[in-house]
Amino acid sequence: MHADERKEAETIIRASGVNVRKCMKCGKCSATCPNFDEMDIHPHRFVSMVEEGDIFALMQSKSLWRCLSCFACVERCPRGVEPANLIEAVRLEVIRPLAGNRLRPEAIPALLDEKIPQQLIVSAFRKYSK
Amino acid sequence: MMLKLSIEKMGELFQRLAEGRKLYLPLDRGGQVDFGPWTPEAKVRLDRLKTIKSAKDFFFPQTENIVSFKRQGKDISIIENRDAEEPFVVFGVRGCDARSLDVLDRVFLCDPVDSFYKARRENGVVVSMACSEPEETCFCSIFGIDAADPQGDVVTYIIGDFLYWDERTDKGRALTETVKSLFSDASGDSSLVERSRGEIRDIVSRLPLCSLSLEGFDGSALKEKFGSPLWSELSQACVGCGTCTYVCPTCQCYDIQDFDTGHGIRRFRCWDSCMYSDFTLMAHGNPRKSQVERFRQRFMHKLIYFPANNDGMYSCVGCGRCVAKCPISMNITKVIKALGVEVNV
Amino acid sequence: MRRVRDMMRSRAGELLKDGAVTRVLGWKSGEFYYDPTPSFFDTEESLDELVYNGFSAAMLSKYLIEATKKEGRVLVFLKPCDTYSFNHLLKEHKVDREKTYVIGVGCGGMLDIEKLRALGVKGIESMEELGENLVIHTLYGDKKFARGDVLLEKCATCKGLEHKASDELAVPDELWEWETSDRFARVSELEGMTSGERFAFWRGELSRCIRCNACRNACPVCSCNKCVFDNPRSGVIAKANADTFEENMFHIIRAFHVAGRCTDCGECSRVCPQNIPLHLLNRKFIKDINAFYGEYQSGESVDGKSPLTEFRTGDVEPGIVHERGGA
Amino acid sequence: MQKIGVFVCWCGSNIAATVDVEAVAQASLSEPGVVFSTNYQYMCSEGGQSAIRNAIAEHGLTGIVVCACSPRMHEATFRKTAAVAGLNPYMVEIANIREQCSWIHRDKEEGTKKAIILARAAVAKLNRNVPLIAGESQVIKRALVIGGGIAGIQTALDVADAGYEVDIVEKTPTIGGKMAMLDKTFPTLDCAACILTPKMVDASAHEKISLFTYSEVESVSGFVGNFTVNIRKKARGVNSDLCTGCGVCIEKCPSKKAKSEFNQGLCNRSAIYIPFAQAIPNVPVIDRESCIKFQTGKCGVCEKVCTAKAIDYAQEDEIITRQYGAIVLATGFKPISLESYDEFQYNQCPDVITSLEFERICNAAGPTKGKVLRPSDHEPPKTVVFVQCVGSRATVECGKTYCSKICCMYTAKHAMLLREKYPDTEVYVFYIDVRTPGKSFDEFYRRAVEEYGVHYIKGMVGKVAEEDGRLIVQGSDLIADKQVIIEADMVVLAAAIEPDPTARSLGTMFTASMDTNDFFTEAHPKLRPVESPTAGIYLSGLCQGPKDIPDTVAQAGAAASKVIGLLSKDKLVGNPCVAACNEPLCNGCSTCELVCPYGAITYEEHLVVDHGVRETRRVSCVNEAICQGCGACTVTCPSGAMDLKGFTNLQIMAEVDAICR
Amino acid sequence: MPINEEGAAFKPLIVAFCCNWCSYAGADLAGSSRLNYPVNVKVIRVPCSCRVNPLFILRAFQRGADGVIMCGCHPGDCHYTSGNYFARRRMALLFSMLDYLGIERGRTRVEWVSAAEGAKFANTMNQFAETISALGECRRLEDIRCVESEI
Repeated sequence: MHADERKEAETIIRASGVNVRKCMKCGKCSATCPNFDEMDIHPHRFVSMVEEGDIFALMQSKSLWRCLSCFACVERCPRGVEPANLIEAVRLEVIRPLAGNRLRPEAIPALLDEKIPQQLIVSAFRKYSK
Repeated sequence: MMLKLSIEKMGELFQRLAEGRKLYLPLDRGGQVDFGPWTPEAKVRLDRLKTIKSAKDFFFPQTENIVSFKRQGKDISIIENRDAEEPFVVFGVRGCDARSLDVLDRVFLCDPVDSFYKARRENGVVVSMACSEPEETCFCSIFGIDAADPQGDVVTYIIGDFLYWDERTDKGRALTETVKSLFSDASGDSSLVERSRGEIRDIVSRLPLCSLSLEGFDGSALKEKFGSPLWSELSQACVGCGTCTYVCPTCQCYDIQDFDTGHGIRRFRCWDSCMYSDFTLMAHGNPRKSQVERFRQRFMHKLIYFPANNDGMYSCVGCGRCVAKCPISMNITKVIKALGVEVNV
Repeated sequence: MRRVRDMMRSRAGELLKDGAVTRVLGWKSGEFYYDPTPSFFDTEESLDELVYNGFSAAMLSKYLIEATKKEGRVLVFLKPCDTYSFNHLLKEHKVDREKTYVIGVGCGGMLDIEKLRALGVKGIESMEELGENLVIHTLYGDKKFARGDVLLEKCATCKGLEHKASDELAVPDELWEWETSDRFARVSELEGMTSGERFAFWRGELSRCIRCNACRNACPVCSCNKCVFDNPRSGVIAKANADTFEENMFHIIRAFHVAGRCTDCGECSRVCPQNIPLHLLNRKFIKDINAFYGEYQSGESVDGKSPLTEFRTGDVEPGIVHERGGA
Repeated sequence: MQKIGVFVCWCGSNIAATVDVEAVAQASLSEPGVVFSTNYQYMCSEGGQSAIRNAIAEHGLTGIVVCACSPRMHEATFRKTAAVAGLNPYMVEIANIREQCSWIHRDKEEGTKKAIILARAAVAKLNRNVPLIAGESQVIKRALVIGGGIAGIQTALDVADAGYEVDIVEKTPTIGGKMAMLDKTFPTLDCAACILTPKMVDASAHEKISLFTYSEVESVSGFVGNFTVNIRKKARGVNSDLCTGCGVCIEKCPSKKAKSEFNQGLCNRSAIYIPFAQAIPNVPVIDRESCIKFQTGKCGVCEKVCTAKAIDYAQEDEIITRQYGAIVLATGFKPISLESYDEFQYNQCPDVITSLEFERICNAAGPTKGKVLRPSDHEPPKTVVFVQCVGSRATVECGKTYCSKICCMYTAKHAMLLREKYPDTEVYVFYIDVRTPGKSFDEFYRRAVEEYGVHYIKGMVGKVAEEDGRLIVQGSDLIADKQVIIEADMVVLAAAIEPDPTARSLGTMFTASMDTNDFFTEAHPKLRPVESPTAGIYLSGLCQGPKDIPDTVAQAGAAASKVIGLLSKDKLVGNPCVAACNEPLCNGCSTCELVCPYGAITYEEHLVVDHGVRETRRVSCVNEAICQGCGACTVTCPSGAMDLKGFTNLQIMAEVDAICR
Repeated sequence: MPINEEGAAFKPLIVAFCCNWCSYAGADLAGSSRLNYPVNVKVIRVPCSCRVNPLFILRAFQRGADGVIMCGCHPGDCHYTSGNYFARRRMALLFSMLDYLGIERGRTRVEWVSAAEGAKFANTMNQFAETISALGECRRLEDIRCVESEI
């Protein structure tokens, strides 16, 4: 594994607080996922890829932006692994280094509509610097 | 003859006093003031009236070796193991503590003489010091002690920026000889000293506990006091610790114990407290089974038994240490008040 | 505090009058303002002597051991910290709950006469507690202190003002509240020292011990009928500290015997005539227990096992002592 | 003062080569209490032993120290030698100068020095020894088995066949337990009832077995060999002695709305009922909750139709007190509640069922007479999905961390049975792993796949939703890396199993320790798997951990053999090295009780006389028959009231002193 | 290696409390396997590690021990099911307290040694003796009355 990639994996594990080793590979996360078909890499593979340190592929995956952050997988996982938190952490790793990730407060109301779940708003705010 | 010394030169005095003998005086020990051996680094604290423990420790220490036994095979030999005798000075003893030695003398120097105590008494010189700011816990005056003019081999006063030194006994004179060169003559200051004494006595007369009356506390009242129903109420809060006994300058009870060092037996004596449940424990148990009885014993001893056997001398000197240190604030003054009132009624 | 005292007197009077209790355990006024003594009151008239002020620190819980062996019900006034000890005594079957009636009394922090003396107060004639201030009239003039500066150590690091046991409360609204500091701060500070520094610190402290047993006898947890150190057949009897080993021995074993049981009431340090910070030994055990086995404070409740009477299979190994940092 | 003899063994050259045995014997003569010492080539030989016996007689020794090999080797030998010579066997101490001295050191001077110190320590300890007498207690030759499932029945039968009386206490109205509810058994597919019911009959007919059904253990006291148990016989409302089991009452009972417990609530039963046709005893029970007579006072149909006059509405619970030498816990299991598993819609859809419900549906005596029909519309399902590991292997709160062990096999069985009976039914099994260790187990599972065409999908089900009478099952197929949607008619959940909830209170009652999952723990996980740490308490079946029928029966037999071993003794000789409480020192604080792993400590109000002070107070009491002598209590006791005989505080400290001298 | 006043190599006195069922048997196995460990390691047999009272440990230091080690069955293997779990908590707290009082932390140790681990027993004792040798004589927790030259 590339040294940068390993470091990335460590950062993601630390930032997410997820213990990937707890995964017993039952597939409940993928079974639960409401947006499974939209994904190229599925939730259960997310966990094993982070475990294996296969991070760059994840960072480039379509799935990263297809996850709804509904946390169904977190809710259902019998071992308390929390795959969605991993996805969150990977997203942060992708977004943070990008330039122009600044969100002006006055731009926010325009981005909101009534149907956006609160969970999503909070998640979105977390991803942007102030 | 009255001598004086600028207090700035006290360090030199202590240095001189400590030459060829031990000098004990009130020191700062972890924020507490207690007697301890003087060293050039020691922080001397003459400003605090009361040391935690009294000067008794130097004449009757908390533990003291008596003798040792050694076993070799099936043989036992007896080995002298007394602590070495050495001259010492106790400096800064207040009037109450100075008087306490009279009480201890009554106990240890009467027949049979306690040779350990006697040796220390002979080797020790008492340099007392008049009290400058008596505290509310003091009640020495009711025992006829004059805080302004304590007894001792040498009596000292701190007045203004000077230490006044007044030798009183042969021992005191001998000690004075060794330090005389530091002092200057102060015969002319006697009125100053007398005035200072007057100020102290005036404060003493205003102390709350000095109005206590000892009327009725004598041998003739033994049965009446012993049988008083008030003891149970007075003792109910007593936790049975030995604080009062161990800070007391006149308590003199001890236990003798053997310690197996693995190579032999060390026989030593150590203070004991009549407040303890195992005090005077015998095969059949403790003669005083309840805390009421133990509590009563302590105060009956100080206020009735001791004076009855010692020409009216109470074995309390009113130093007030127990008043200040009792965890539950029960003490001899409350006892005197309660039992005395009963007599008056 | 005066409000509390008035509430105490009136409730005690009512309960004595209607026969709900036969005795009242409280504090009786002394010679000076600062020396109230724990005392039993059995008539309404005697309650005139019931006091409650900044010097009513002496804990009453332990007196219930003997008091509840007698006939009748005892009304006892417990400060918040005293209720922990009360619960502990219930847990160890030392006190009969049925024979007690607990009034939880509000506490404005207890004051330290030793601190005042160290600040040069002598010849006390009277005192006044005025809100956050303490005014002392002495033979040598008046002095004024901020209450917060002269609190007992145990109160400066108070565990909280909630009563963990009571049948009713006497807590007025306007009681003075104070800022408390971390009770483990001093322990952490010691932990941060080198082994040699710690040794020197404890030598300095423990060498002052005169073995008066005040710490043990005032301790609500040390309620053995006969202490191992008083028992000639225990093999470890010691009436005096003959040397440094015995100074250590007594305090280590005493702390160990109360480990997991200590309610952190602070009485040991309060009553020590030599002002040895004995609570730092007990708090070390509490701190370790919290770190090793999860938060636990003895006396918070009557039920449940204490950390030394239970275990988990995954507990830390004793090697943790070597592995963790520090010297 | 003791008169001690020290005997130093050469052990040929084993000791003598590295230790100057003569010097050891000489040196120990100067120790306190030692009046005699000698050395001998082989102390354990007849010659050595007779030298010991002679010296005891000649010198009037009160105790002996043997400096020889490890006490684990010959302590018992020398204790016997001492006993023969009239000395109390516990006045013997061994100084281990072989394994812990001569064999680990090369230098003879050093070795000798150490041997002298070890001998000195043994002498120092012996000086504080007192004669100990082992207590004896009677063994009551009757066993109690709690739980009347296959585990309890098997244990009872084995113990009874050995000639000892056995009582079975079963809380439900019939024995048989969970096995009676099963249809077929894996991997042989023989019918559960066919193999179980004969055993049930055997148990009820056995002259040594008494059945207490519809009964529960109320309380227990005593200890190994001598337990006293109060059993609550709940009121049946039917006199068992008079009832002929004709069943007319059941037929005529107008209240038929109660859910059948035996059939997992899938059909109803009458208020007066027997759980199933082969129930033993064949005596009905009145369920007072649903009985019209009990609820309204009117009805009494059963009483009217009973020609045997067996109906007795006034019957009350009865407490029976019996004594037992041994107790077997066989309390079994139950499937976990699936209430918090919303994703499977168990509570919402009647066609989502548990495996145990499925057993009933398959069973010819079940609610559907053996036809597999959907509970909702009684139509045969065309597609059935099985989900494994529901609640097993889960670390989140509602689940169980362990593997329930039996689900893989019974699911394969269910799938196979379904395919066999209804070949046109599609069967899917979602699994995480298929675990088949066991004789013919993997073959059985492979048959389901290969011969019966059951679709095994590696993955889990994430969601079940009802849509137009069908169940939309959304799951993952990890091999294909796909999410699969199956339109099913029925979903069967393999719910985790957990110990029966009554185990917890029994565990407390019997001080039988339990793990965090409420399974009883064994005295040793490998070497004493059917004994509880508490002496006289044995474990049979699932109450100790998940297991299938063969394992359960095997364990039941093992428990029975342990019980027989105990009951075959007339008396139990205890270990005298047990804890003892010095009452005047005891505070009654209960700390010792909390750390005792055997429940040997109780509290009693005693009159304590200490040096003339008399007080009646709570003190701790050690039951010597139960105490095993670990010493946990002695250290937890702050006052030093608790001490351990044979290893007292003073003895151990004397050893420390002697070693460090 | 530290040298004492007489110039002899310092041989630390080590007291080992061993439970009867595992560690004492492990020590026996070390012996029957002829494994060497320092002569000044002296074993005291107790039924279970939970029998080890802190008093015994302090007593050993009082009487001149330089190190004290407690050995018991591995967690989970206690002959009495749970004794070593209690012992583990007690010793963790006691050792932490000794450390807190400034007693060198290397002087106390707990090791789980099974009846089959003769080699582990010997290795443990060798290592422990090395650690104690480096620390030198125990001065901070000794009772001067018990020093041989004293009476």
